[in-house]
Amino acid sequence: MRFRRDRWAMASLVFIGLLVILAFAAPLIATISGHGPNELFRDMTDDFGLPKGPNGSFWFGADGSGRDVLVRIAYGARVSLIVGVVATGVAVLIGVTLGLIAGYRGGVIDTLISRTADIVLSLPLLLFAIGIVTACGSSREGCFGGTVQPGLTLVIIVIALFSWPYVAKIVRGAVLSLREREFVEASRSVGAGDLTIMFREILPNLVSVIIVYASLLVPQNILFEAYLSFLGLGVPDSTPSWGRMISDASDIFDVAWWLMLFPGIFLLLTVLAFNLLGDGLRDALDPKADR
Amino acid sequence: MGRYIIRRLLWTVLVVVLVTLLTFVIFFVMPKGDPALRFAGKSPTPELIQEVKESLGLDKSVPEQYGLFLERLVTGDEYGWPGLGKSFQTKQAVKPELVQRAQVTITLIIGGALLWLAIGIPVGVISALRRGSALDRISMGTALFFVSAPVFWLGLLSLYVFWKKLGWLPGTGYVSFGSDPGAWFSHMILPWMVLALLFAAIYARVVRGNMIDVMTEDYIRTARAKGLSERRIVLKHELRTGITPVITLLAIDLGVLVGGTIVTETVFNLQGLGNWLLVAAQNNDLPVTLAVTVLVAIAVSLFSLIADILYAILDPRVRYQ
Amino acid sequence: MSTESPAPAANGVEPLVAVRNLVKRFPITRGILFQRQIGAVHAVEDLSLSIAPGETLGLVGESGCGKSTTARLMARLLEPTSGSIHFEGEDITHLAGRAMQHVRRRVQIVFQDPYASLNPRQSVGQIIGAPLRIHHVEGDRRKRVQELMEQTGLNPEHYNRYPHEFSGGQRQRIGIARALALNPSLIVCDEPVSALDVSIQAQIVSLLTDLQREHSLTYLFISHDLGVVRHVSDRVAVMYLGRLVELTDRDTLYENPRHPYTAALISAVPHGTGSSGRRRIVLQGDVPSPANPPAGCPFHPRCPKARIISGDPAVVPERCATEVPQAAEITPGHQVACWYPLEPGDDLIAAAEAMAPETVEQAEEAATA
Amino acid sequence: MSDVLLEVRDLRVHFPTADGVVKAVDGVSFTVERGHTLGVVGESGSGKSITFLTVMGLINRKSAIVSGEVLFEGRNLLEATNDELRHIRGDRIGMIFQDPMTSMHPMYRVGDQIAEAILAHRSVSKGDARARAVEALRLVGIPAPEQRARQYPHEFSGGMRQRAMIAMALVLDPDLLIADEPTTALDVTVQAQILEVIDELKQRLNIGVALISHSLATVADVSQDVMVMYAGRPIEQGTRDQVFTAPLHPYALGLLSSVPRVDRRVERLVPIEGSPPSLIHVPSGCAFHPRCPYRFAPCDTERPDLRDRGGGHADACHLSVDQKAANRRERLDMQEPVA
Repeated sequence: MRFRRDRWAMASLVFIGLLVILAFAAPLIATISGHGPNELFRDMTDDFGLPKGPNGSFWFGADGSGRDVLVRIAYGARVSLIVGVVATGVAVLIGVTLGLIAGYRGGVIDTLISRTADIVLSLPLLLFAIGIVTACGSSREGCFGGTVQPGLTLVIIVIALFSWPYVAKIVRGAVLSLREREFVEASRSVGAGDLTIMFREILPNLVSVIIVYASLLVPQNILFEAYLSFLGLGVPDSTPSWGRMISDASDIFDVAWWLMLFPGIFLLLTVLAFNLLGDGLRDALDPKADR
Repeated sequence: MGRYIIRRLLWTVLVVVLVTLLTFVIFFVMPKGDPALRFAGKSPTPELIQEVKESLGLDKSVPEQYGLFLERLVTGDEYGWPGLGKSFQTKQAVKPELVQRAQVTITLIIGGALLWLAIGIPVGVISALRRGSALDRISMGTALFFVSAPVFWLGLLSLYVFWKKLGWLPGTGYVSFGSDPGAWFSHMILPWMVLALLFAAIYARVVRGNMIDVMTEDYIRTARAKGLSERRIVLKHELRTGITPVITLLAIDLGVLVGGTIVTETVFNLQGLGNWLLVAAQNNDLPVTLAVTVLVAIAVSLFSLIADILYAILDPRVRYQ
Repeated sequence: MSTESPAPAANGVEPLVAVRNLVKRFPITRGILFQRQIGAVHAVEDLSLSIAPGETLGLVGESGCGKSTTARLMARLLEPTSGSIHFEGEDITHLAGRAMQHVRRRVQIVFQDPYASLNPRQSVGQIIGAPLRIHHVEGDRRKRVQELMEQTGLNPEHYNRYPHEFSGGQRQRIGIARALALNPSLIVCDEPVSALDVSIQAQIVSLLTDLQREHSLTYLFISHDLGVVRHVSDRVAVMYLGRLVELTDRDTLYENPRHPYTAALISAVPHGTGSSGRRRIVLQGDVPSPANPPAGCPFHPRCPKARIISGDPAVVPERCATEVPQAAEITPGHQVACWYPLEPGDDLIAAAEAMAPETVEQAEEAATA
Repeated sequence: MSDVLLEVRDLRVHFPTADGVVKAVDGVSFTVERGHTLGVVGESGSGKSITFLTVMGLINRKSAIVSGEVLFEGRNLLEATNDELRHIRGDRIGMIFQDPMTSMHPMYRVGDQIAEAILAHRSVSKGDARARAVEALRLVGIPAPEQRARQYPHEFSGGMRQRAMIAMALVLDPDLLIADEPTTALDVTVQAQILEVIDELKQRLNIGVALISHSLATVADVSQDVMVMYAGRPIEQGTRDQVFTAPLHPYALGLLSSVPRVDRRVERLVPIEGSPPSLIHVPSGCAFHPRCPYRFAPCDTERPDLRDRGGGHADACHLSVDQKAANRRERLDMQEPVA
């Protein structure tokens, strides 16, 4: 109920809702405008190959190849949302499982999981992301015997691989304190087994923590994808992505400001909205974090 | 304490070994195709490929190569100690270029860090003290903005405004301090600012949260009951506990940033470690990638050790454990 | 020394539960990657006692005396380091699996903190019904839970409410209902009223005594509140730094304590009579850390009786400082672990006043070095 | 000079919140005299702590509506500026708190924290302040005070820390010591030490003490005057002997007959039914009436005022004095000690 009173969080929710609609409606926008996402429009570039700015039919102008920026932004929303949500989902799944086991079991398993998480967190993540993406993306077959193909899946896997430790550490910490609570002892004293305690007693108490951190991880992962795409390591060029579009703009941004401005604003607002949502959820679900 | 430091250094060694092993796996085992092919020119003959393989040490098995790499790292090679080999791409020794590029990156990080501390801590403290005020809401809103804004986009935007439109700044690239201090500064100011704004935003949020937690501590009530002035309570009692955790945060960030300013360096065309790494990784230039990775792993571990020692000095509760 | 057989319960009845030479040490570990043990918290040391069916054994002591650990060992929530626990004649010390499940039905525990002991994400019905579910109890579970709620003074209509909708006292009733669900014979009450408001404590104490009568329950009643323990217990055991120091029937313990620590503890409790000028035995120093307990008798650094024996407020008899006294019967049914139990005429008040804090500290340092 | 150090008149502290106004303190009057200990008893939420935090000016003035008078040596502290209050705190009035574990700054040496209090009020050198801090530690019975002053709070045991807190509160010879549940977090044997130290220093320094506690017995042992609070109001006031031997208010009587005692055992405790009320929805009339076994017609509508029943023994209850005496006898019959 505190959440309902949080005007910024509610506004963010509305924005995210509109964004989802935009992502779903991308083909519709392409149909209505008559501009496919990868369709090149000769008349939108000048004799020097520079794109033309916004006009009546190209509201956000065109990019260096003469493609419609608006349509590509709508398709780009799909990439950002899919990567943000799916990668976070995978990371949360891994993180919660490992965090729960580490915190509940303790001992060697805990040391192993915690130290692995520490190492992953201290790795320069972009570096390894670059390594994996180039390794798996340098040929058509991908890597691991072709199971991992370059493209969206690879990006999601890489991001999930580097963001689970945040979740695992937080869940582990929460489990450590929950484990000491008397209701866990009470459950054990009536004969409950480890699985019952982990899933019936502890896990329900983690739900709000998980929701809050998942909602804060989504914007981080959206940004992560944008960074990868900006460095030319994300999704292939044929799939429109906001980071990639800004990267394309970086050579000609002084003459084609729209190319940099519009994808950037969408990226910024999306990340901002998820961050506001996360802050709002934290305030609502965790009364102690009243700040 | 001494034993503790030794144990931590051993841990660092372990981390470096693990990280390099991971790097080897990622760059050698995972990709399909022969890396030697890339360096054998446009029309590779089997003989040429074999020659390239031998010259790069790629004719040996991967475990052997890794063993050799570790051995050279410890004992040194023809370019001195530590043995980092030569670049596949340029055939030049890695070490001198590593040193040169590290200077650029370190300049970027230190300047940025000074800026973000100078902005982030005061903003966090003042926001906490004036909690709920317009000032607090504006600064936290701004902080959220900079946390959310992609660094490369902010970088391009600032270049567009200050370089292209206003013409206040001379453009991108790195000028060494020795050759022209003024140009050095004017080339670095934007990268510093852009890097600092993101971290200043994070730090302001953290400091504010810490301070608000501290304010409700019993010992702050005690300080008030003693009749201390508000000024003293804030400066001596709240700030001490509110800021101490920032040390850990800073150390971790500084360590990770040694290899993590890739995006900033790319936007501002700075020939630092990140930029080098990006190119090397894309070109399968393994010695360069490994050298940077080793440096980053060491930096991360050492900085976190320094943080823990500093923390123990600042917080007596930790010291006596 | 009573190490061969469990201490007999009152009146020589076959005890419901008997612990013998129970020891629990918690390792203190340190390390970055590999943990190694650098010490141990001596939570419970060589504890032997037994409880007769239908009896309430009170267990008192200050922080770090091991009373809560004892509760958890008895309820088999902790694995003892050594020693044995017999329940209804069966050795349950290392029982596991199906056999342990059977014991779980018979031994229940009521916890101290009515806020932490109920899962905030479960309804009252789920909480009280959990033992029934886990043990696959046949029949109408909801009806049984509502019956239990009624017995413990809760409104059965609140079946679907969550813990946060109840006051502290009501929450403690929920905890008691849960403990009763499987018709246990032994209930371990671990500080069941300490966290409650003063006016609520009597409600819960009365509920527990009423339930004991109705269900012929046996209690191990743990508390640091000597008044409550005196009210509910048949016999009382006093612990200090993990060891049993005195055990006897209630009235003897309170009116004629023989261990100097027991005497000081009872004397330290405010009587609330409103009469002024009552002098009490004020011990110097704090309870030492159970991670580094003093050698010899754990109480000797603070013990005024030891100074009476030595005749010097700064000196402790050799035996107290080096040898651990075992709990032994000095009169039938009265166990004391002390080399020099109190005798009539011992003026502990004066002896304690004569002790300087410095000498206590020095004695402790010497004993823990 | 009068012996009255602190006089509080009709103090009210209300906190407006989103859920309603929390009437934490709702009409409290009392005095603390030099050389006397006033014991304030009440359960959690009775307003006892808030009352004294308000006296010290330690509640957030922005979030509370405060009315009444707090006269300290004739001055109304509620009208004092923050700066004036600051000079009184620590210097004229010392205060100690419930949890000595969290009440000292973990990162500063104990001696320095005491010296800091001196330096805040006196223009002396740091060295002098440190020396006085050591003396204060000695005064409260801490062995080897020179070494102890250089240690950090976590190196102290609980009892030592509370002694150090007392040293800090008394180092500037204040006239009044406010002790807010000073022994609640401590072991029984250590509680006795702390109460002893407070009592001894009270006599030696001739100060007034306000001792706040939820424990009747603690208050009974060391106080001369007693105030029992319930739902933000005093419901009984008098000397220790008056309140403990002849309690007037049903709540006080209920507390006395429901708390098990260590010096004798009774066959049956008579619990008070129900729970303490929420301060947002305080029951109409007498706040205790829903739990009161003796309630009658006016109790749920008219709020009884605190009235003197003779000899300064006052209570807030509609029952007649005779009726109360009868209730008391009835209770005591039930409470015959068992041999």
